[in-house]
Amino acid sequence: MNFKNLIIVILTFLTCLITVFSLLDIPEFRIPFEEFKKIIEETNSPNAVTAYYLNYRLYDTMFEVFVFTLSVYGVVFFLNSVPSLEKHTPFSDPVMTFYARFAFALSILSAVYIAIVGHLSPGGGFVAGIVAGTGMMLVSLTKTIDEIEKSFKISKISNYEKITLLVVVLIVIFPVLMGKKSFQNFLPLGETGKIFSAGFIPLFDLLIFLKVMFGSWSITFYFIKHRGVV
Amino acid sequence: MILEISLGIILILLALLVVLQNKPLKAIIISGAFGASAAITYFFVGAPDVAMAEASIGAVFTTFVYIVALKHSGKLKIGYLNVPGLAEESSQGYEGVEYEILKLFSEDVSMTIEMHRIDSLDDKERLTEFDIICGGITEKESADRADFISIPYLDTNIFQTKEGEKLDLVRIKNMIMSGSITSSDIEQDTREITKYIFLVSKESEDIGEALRDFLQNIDRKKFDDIIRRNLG
Amino acid sequence: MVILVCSIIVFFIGFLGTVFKKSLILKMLSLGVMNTGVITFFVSLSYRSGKMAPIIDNSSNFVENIADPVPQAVIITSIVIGFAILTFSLVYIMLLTVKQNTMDVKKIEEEIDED
Amino acid sequence: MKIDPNFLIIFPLLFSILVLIFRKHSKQIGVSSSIINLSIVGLLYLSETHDFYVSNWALKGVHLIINSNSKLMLLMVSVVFLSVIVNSLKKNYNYNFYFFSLVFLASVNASMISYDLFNIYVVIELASLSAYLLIGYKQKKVQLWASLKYLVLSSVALNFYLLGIGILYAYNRTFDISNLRIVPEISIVFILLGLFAKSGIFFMSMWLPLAHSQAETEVSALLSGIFVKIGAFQIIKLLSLNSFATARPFVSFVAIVSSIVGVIYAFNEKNSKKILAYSTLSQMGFVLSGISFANILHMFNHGIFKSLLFLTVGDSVEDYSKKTIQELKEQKIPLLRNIALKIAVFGIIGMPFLSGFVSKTMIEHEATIMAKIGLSIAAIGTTATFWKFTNFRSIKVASMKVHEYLGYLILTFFIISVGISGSSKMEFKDILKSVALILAGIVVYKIFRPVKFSKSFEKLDNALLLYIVFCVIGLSFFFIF
Repeated sequence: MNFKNLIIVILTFLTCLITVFSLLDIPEFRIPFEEFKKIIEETNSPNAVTAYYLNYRLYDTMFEVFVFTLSVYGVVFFLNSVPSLEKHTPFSDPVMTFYARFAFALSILSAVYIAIVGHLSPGGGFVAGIVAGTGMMLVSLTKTIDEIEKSFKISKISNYEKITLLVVVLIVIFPVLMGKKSFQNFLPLGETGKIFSAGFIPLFDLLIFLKVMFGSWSITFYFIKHRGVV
Repeated sequence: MILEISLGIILILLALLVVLQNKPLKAIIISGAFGASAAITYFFVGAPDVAMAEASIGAVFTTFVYIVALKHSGKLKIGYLNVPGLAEESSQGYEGVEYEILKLFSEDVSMTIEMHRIDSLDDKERLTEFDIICGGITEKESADRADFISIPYLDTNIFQTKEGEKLDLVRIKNMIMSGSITSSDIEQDTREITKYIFLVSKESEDIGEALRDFLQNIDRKKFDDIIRRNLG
Repeated sequence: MVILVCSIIVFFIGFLGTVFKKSLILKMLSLGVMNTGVITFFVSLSYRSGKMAPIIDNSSNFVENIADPVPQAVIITSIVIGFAILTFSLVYIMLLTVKQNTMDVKKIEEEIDED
Repeated sequence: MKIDPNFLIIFPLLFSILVLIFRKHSKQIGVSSSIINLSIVGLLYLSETHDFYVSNWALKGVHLIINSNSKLMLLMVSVVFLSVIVNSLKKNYNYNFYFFSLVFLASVNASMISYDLFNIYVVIELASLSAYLLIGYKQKKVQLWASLKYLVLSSVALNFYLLGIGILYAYNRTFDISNLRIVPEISIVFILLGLFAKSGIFFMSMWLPLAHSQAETEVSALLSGIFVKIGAFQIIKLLSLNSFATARPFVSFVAIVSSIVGVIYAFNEKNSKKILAYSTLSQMGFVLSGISFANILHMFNHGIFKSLLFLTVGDSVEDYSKKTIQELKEQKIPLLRNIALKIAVFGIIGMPFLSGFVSKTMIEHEATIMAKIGLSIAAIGTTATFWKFTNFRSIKVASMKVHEYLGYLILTFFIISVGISGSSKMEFKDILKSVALILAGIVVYKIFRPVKFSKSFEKLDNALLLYIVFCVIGLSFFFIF
């Protein structure tokens, strides 16, 4: 460890110490229960986090969807210039194949569940999409590249992605046509605690789920295609 | 309170482990564990939504993406002198003690190896192209090579033939096996003890460091097994 | 409070990692540690108001100690962004290693300088 | 006509998706969307200030404000974007370029009107992500490295920013900028660190020289013209608040140091695009030296003439594939391009009756004595640096295609019109002063010869180290004063 490194460590330690000490007086607060009641009244989503994520701060979430899309596009665009792997040897163990498929079915089921009850319980579109992506990852360990491409219809996925993205943006500006403000909920709020309630929150959950699922599938596919597994 | 403290300490310890780890694969796996423990922490402090997001990403998907990306973190260019038993090209690829050791090493630092055959150690221009040079090189031979670091890994003996040529144990054995000399051609009394080495080019000094480290910590049983299989 | 302090420490540990690590992959891992530190910080902020998850049942009429949903909601966005950026940066790292044959930052910088 | 300000964001995003769907017509979609963007900004100019929450969610939602400052920035963004897109038509970019740059446009627009700290983080990340993609667009080794270096530096800085706004949230329970009451020093330092790294301040954004000089021509123009303004505009936005007032002297000190050091590096550089990059570091120092309207106007002007410089110089570098300024001088460049280049150069050195003169004079009127001295030194250095660009020889092209020069023309128009309309308010004294500064600059150019400086702090590790040094300096500043 030379002199320069020592200085860095000391400076960082100092900053860390100052930060910690200046944070010791953070005020305590209690959120009044009325505030939660109001959230339920306004959005009909018992999960307050989802209410913020997909309703009050939908504006942020839309940008976030674009961040994810752009990243997937970047992966596809840049990996296409790398020569693809000639041989990709999948695991051919029948037990593994069976369980991978089983796990895939399970992951899709649980993903759909997580997505549609995102406003009632923890979860939501993004987590659901990643879970579905994980399932696909498991299956693709046991298949060759061509099989993956065929069974997940990779060539069509980018079309689905575009459509989902378009739907997201259109839903966001649709209220303008109805004389409301953009980003405003235009669906009926329904009864609290039901799946089809809370306005467009379940719809967005579903759309984000599809978007992230397709995104993670294409990430997995292109990574495996150009780099192979393990 | 105790729960919080223990969760916090686990987080800090795992973060330290990730940061202090120098081997990419291990670091990735530890960071997966770090993500998982972070998710557990979030779950206990009333943030199940964040916990689920962190668990699905930090612990699972990121690890996968990292491992695929890591697969070839670079190439090791290896020049070798063809010496049966140490490093030779065979019908199924390569074999030999040195090859197997380097293979293990490359897996350890997650690089792929690229073998190039060289005929002699004389062409200095060409030798500098490689990261590592192997093929039964002994400490004696490397004494005057300034632009290389030598890393010994195995003891050997040097014998002198009747013609005055000095040869190492494996080469002598190979010659005897192929019948070009007989054991009576060897002068028994000029036995010197020396070591087989890897030559690592000065430009890739850090690879040399890593290799030295690797050889010091290598599993003895595995090492002996490799030698037994290849040299008997 | 404990977790808040721990999160700050984790954050700066991650920062030190990004400065000291030579390999790009290890740098990205340290960046992940740093990001996790920030996430933990936000979660601990929401924890300041209570440790119940901010999900209210139909049946519960009055619950105290509910965690603040805002930091949680925004930090999920940040997790996603972190993941997106990470995936994408790994592609760049792969392309660079194909072209440059190393992940060592210093070596890459030396070779780029020569061009 | 009333117009929903959210169209500023939604239209570019919608068009970016259309680019993906109709890949063959991406150029037409790109041009039409930038024209639509310009007209939306024009319509916004007709109405007064917009101050609203997205979909009326009051304090729970995202606060957006469009005031005169942000209108000026939006105008700059749309003009620069339009001319860059027009300039890109003569080259063979594929649909990906237009997709990335339209998303970039949307996020930049969003960042200019946002008054929500977290929303600013999200849109800056989106803009940065599209910037990484655009920098590495041609997949050259250097571009990949420039982009990756920027990615690491920017992610670290934005993590600091996120920590800073987290601290602000802990005290205020809101991300809304207009509702901040208690602002601890530590959070100011972290937020400034994050924004400085994005806004091209010397010692803080050391990613900039490599990225700006290695990216494609159009991308450099976007980066230098628009992208660095995002961070700078947020800093000015925050510093205008009373709760951030304590940080003003610190920021202007850092900015003036940056303007001087940047110009020294620019003067001693040989690579023509790198000169422009270093001069961006210096000019951003001018921008952040205060928080008045003059600084916003200089940001506007800098966006225009710097992107014009990058377009003209970059096109010449591409045409003759010569990088250094010495090699470029031996070539003859087309007449119209040469004229545009000269106007841009005269603009940046503050020639009277051009835009740079107006804003620089206005900044100097409001600066303190020390700042005045520093900025004058930087102005002299700017002239000395850019005088090299004035003696290019031009060649008359036989068959002139106007549409190739349309991009330059739009930007030139703004340099001249802002210059003339602004100069009418200036006194004769100011004109004399700026002429004197330019003459001094020419003398410096004649006397001094470029020297080679160490660039070791541009290395990734050292640039990261500078972050923590900044933290400590910033904190000690707040403890001392």
